[in-house]
Amino acid sequence: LTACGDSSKSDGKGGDENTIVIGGSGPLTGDAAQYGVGVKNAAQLAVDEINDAGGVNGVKFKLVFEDDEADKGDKAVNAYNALKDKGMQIMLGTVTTGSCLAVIDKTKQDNIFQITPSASAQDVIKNDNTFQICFTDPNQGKASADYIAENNVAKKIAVIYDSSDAYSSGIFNTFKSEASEKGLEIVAEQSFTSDSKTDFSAQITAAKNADAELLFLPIYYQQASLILAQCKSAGFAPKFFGCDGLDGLLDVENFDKSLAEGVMLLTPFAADASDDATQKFVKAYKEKYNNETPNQFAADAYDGIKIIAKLVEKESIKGNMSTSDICDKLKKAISSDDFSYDGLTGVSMKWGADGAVSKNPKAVVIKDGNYSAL
Amino acid sequence: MAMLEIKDLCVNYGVIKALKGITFEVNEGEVIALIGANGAGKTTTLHTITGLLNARSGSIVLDGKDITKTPAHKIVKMGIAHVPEGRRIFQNLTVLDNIRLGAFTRKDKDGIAQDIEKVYKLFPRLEERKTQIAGTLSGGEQQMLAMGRALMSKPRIVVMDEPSMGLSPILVSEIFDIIQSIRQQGTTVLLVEQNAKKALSIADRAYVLETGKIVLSGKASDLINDESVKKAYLGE
Amino acid sequence: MAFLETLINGISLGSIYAVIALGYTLVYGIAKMLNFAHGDVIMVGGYAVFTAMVTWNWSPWLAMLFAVVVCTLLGITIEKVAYKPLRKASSLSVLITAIGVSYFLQNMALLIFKEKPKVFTSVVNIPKITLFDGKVVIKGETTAAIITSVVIVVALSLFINHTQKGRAMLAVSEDKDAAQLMGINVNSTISLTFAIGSGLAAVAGMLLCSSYPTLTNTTGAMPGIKAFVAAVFGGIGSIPGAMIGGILIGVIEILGRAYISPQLADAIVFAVLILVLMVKPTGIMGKKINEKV
Amino acid sequence: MALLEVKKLGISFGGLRAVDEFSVKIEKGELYGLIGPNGAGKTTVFNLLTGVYKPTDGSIILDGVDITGKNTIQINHAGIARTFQNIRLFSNLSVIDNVKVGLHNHYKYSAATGVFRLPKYFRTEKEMDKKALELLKVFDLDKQAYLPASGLPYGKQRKLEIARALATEPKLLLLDEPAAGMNPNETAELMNTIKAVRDEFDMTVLLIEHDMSLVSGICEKLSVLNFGQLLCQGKTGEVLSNPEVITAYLGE
Amino acid sequence: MKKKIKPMTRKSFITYGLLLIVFVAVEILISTGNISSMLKGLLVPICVYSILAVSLNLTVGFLGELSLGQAGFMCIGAYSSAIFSNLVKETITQPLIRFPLAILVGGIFAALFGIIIGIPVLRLRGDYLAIVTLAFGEIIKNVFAALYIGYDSAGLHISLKSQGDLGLAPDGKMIINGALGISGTPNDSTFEIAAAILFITLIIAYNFVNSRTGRAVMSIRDNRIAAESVGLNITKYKLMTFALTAFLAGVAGVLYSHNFYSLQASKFDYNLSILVLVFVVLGGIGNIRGSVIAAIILTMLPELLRSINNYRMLMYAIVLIVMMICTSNETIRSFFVRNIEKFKGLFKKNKAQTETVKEGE
Ligand SMILES: Nc1ncnc2c1ncn2[C@@H]1O[C@H](COP(=O)(O)OP(=O)(O)OP(=O)(O)O)[C@@H](O)[C@H]1O
Ligand SMILES: Nc1ncnc2c1ncn2[C@@H]1O[C@H](COP(=O)(O)OP(=O)(O)OP(=O)(O)O)[C@@H](O)[C@H]1O
Ligand SMILES: [Mg+2]
Ligand SMILES: [Mg+2]
Repeated sequence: LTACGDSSKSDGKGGDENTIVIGGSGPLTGDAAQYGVGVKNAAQLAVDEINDAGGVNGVKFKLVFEDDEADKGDKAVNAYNALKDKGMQIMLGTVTTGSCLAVIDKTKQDNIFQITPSASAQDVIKNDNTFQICFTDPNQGKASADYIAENNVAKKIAVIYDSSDAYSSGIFNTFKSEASEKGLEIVAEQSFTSDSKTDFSAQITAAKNADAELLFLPIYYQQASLILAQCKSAGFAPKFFGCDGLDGLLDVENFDKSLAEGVMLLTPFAADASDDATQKFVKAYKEKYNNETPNQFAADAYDGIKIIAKLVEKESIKGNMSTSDICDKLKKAISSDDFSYDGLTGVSMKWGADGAVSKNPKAVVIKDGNYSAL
Repeated sequence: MAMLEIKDLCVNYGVIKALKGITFEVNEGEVIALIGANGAGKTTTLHTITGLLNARSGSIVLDGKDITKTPAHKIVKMGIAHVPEGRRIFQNLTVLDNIRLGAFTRKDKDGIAQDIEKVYKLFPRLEERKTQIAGTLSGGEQQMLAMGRALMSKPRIVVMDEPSMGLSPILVSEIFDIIQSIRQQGTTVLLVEQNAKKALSIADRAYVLETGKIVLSGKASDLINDESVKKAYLGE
Repeated sequence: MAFLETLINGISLGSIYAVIALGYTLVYGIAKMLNFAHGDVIMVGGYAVFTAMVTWNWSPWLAMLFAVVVCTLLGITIEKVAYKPLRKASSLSVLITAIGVSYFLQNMALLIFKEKPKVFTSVVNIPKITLFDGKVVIKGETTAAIITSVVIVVALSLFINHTQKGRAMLAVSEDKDAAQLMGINVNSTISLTFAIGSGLAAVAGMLLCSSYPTLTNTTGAMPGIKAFVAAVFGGIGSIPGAMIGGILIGVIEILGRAYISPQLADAIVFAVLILVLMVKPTGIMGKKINEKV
Repeated sequence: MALLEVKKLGISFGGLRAVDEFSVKIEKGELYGLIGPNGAGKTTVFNLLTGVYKPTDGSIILDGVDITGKNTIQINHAGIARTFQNIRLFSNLSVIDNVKVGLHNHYKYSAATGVFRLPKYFRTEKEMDKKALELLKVFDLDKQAYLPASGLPYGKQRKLEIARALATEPKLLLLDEPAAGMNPNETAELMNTIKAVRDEFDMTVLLIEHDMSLVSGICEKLSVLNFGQLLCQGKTGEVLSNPEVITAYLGE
Repeated sequence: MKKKIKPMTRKSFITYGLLLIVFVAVEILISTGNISSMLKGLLVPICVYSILAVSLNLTVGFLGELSLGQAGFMCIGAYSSAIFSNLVKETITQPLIRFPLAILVGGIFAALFGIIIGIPVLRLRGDYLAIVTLAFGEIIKNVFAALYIGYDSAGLHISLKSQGDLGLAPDGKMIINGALGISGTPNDSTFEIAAAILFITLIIAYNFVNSRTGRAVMSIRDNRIAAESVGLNITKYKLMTFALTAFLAGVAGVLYSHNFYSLQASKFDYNLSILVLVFVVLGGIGNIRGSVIAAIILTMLPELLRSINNYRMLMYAIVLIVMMICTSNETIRSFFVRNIEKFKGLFKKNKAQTETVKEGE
């Protein structure tokens, strides 16, 4: 009965004074594995950096990470409980929105400080102990519509979104209402589901026949890469606009980058940005992980650990404090006026008590196979 | 040396002992009858000989070669054909397909064509129904098909499990005639029958099986007059 | 015109389903088992071509050959290791084992090829056909898939109905014991079935990935299920049925998405499937088998 | 009035006229035989009588009620039960449960009574057990009552099928080759059982059989089918000595 | 002599007893605080999966029809009850009243769908039936994932397109938000309730199988034609079994939806149906106790394998294949059977000889 294991750590009393256990949860297997793996790797990188530099006020971090399979129910909770059994005191996660929704009430009950790198639905932060590093979906939808309208990118817009995905439909919903407010015309409203996410011919035909000037893609890059290819072969060449889910597009092995030429996207992070922080991070990540290029999830997670470190430092947290005390301190600290953080995914990021981050979305365009700021 | 020798054969179904060490032999050119009550183990014996069941112990020797562990499909190639209990025809294939499958191990196209004609001669009903889906044949017709199919492999030994079951009286006589003619063509026959009287009347020798053991054996002509056999199996 | 375009889109998708369904239905019809791992063999085929072409820089033809060999061997191995011990068990046990194999292949691929998707380079270089001044485009991949599926249908039908090995397959599919009594080697026949089925999976993998070029460890899962649906739709074990079923499923899916509701397209496909099976309980080309009483 | 009256029954399969203009009258309490060469259409007649096939022509009247075209279930309720040429038992159920399924429509309690184990459940089950054991005893199967049906030897399986059919309390019992696969002793025993069933249960029996010892031993009347058509009909002795029957069926 | 078919009553009481022991043991662990969070979190899901497996076994094991739509029934139960609870949670604040009502709502809705699905299914056999149940499950999942329901002062709004399409007034509240599903369902499921329902499910299953109705169902499985010939109404019993299976799966869905804060339709995909089928087959088709044991083991297995990280799911797959081969391969199984019999023989020495190897007839 290994499952009964070591229960001393799960009572929230805290352990060794000089170690804080950070728990991470995300998909390491299944369809969404790449997001979880990115988060896990970057978080480990950040933790190692911190520990190598002697820790925070002498306190070192220990990262434990569990696979939640991006499940939306029991398995996500299992991963969370496994983390608790391993003595988690602060939670970085979960990676996906569905899993996050499944655990937020548990973290609330246990009063664990939770900061998610990438679960972006509004509902995720409804409890006061949960904070986001990424934008909330409505925020992205609104920002996209605003950007398109203000810069006169296009008037007639078609959308293809994943109606079975919370992230995608979340962005779409706000995009739609904001677009109509800004006088943009949505000429084709097309969706797909996770069960049929390879063939987009019907959606593209509809968009094409509606004479859309711009195709808005609030989706993940795997589908986007297919859509770009299929648009090309259907002889449909609108402008393309996406959100942070499109990040990663250029790193797909063997991807024909010419397809992505001119694609605009709102993203907080681009791996080939020229600032020092990004370059240093990308270099370290590549060195550590087989020359893989980190994606935005990784960057969010890296920021996440660093944010936790800064908070821990600020509040002089020790490993033997109870999780609940840690949570109370951290949530107050993160939303206090004088706390802000400059990271890979945004400068002077600040949080309100509601848990949402405020940072400026960066619009980038893909040019000559590289991201360049708009 | 006997063509087929069975020594101390034991077969179990899970924990049930179906054969408890039976020994007998079949010589070339003979018709051997195996008789016994329901559940005596006759079918089990035949299945084990043709490789559909594995023996727990004991041996089966064909022409001096141990075939106890030889898989069923190789045994067919070695010259044993089996007309199984319950016919086991290929229900969804046509009658002709079934007959052709009987010749699966053969390569001689002309010979096969000739033998198909022979089978049709033996069972004219099969020729009438050659395109019918075998599963819709009447019980007796299916029995004919099973016989015809087995003969298509040109076997040296045919083992038959109750070939007369479900046949009309006239056909029962015919079947026994056919068995005799098969023998006359040089094929050895191992025959399991409930119709013991008929079986003993055409067999050379016979064995009586009772709850997994051979309890009696001898010349068929002797057994047919044996009082205990008469009482137990001939209904006299 | 829009309708024509949509219809052609449907046929493109359907032709891919058809190729997958053909391999499915062969194994399904002969070995009488639902090989839920078929979709994952497709994925392996995709990775094999990718590795050969992109990592090792082989020519497309060589890469395709390589994939077929890999998948065929894989199919035979899977059969030997996982299914053969269950020859006498219920078909449900085999189904569950197939699911285990499917998990195994997916997770093995995840460990080997990692979680990031790869983009597949199309192995098809048939030019696209443009009709009505570019309004309607038939992709080279579609042409290839249709031609391939027709070739497979004809070849498989000829093979099964007119060769010794094919007849052995039919016999095995009906009654394994009786087939043995005909001198048929049941094990090698089933191995052969898996070999062919898996070889076809490799072909399907190439066509699938050429048309929809992202490749991850779960690439084969959903198309596998859809192809299973197509195979049943066409009539279990019927080879032309698998092709027709595949194309119809594709067409219904795309028409449903275009004209009714994109969100409910899958639901529509399944609803049509149910309706068709209510009218024709053994699928479009399935034979009605009357049990004689 | 006859218990069963069949008039000009007919059916075709594709081009094959499997049964043509078959008529018969069976009186209550009779032991009636249906014989004929293989493939003559005997089993098909049973299938028509029990609604497995719908007749294309003719009518079937059971005890004054027209049952033509009714389905199997309705026909069983109307009072015909049968056995099958290829044994069809509920092979995973115990011997006694096979019979209890036969009793199903005569000892009723609702599904809810069963699930909640109301008193009626226990009462009815007890009665069913009693009745089933009685029936099994007739066929000398009571000692094997709790064995799985599939484990019974062939001959006993045939008997169990008859017991199950009787459990449905039919007016007419159809037996398709009950003696197939039995040795002469077992056949003789079976004959006695069938007679006993007729006498004890006041049953009317129509049976198909190729074993002439059984046919001549217990059947009072016979119909002979050949190529789907009635060849001859009448008292057993007369029919069996009919030269046409001898050439077509009996041989010798 | 061959093995007798033992009366099911004995089997069922052994199962009840075992379950009771486990339940008491778990309760002791909980009250003494000796239980890991993991195990504690698994308790309700284990009950849910056990109920699902037992109910599916009624269809697969006793009716003999392959159903791949269990997740669909569960989805209906989960959604309908979650909607119910969300609507009444302000009016009925007492979980002890609200939850039983929710269970009834979920169970009854699922049963209704079971009957609806049962109707076409009656015409079909074997794999065709399997695919239709799979299709129904997928339809249900897809429809719920595309369903938007909200209410405001003007009443209920329903749409199959998008949230915006609802035209909800600003004060309105979403009940089902498409792919995001339902959130805020009161967490009324507790281990005690779930265990009680599992217990009841087992009683229902055993009693059903051992009743007149159950016998009819099994006889249809064994031989449909013979069952018709003795006058059984095949349609009625097939529908009844489908409805019962659906009802219980719906109840499992209720327990599930009331155990988590949020509920999303995509959880109820065919993979879940297949998972439940795995429990049934591994536990032994028609073996009710086996279903529960398999559900428990296979639900815990991936969690126990967490320590091997990346190889976790690979190992799970291998264990699944090996278990399947060991339980279904005749040679291996008879090896086990023999040794278990021997083992038993050690205890009943005098009986051993007659019991280990049964004599042929
Ligand atoms: N598959 C099986 N599983 C378990 N027991 C079996 C099986 N097949 C046969 N038996 C048992 O083995 C014994 C021998 O059976 P077998 O079929 O060989 O008898 P048989 O002499 O051919 O009888 P019959 O005249 O009925 O055909 C019987 O007790 C039978 O119940
Ligand atoms: N469903 C069917 N489709 C086609 N032909 C059929 C069907 N059922 C029966 N037949 C044919 O009808 C004829 C009569 O069959 P039936 O089974 O009634 O014969 P039978 O008199 O019972 O013969 P036996 O004594 O051999 O059992 C046979 O030639 C058979 O091939
Ligand atoms: Mg036998
Ligand atoms: Mg007949």
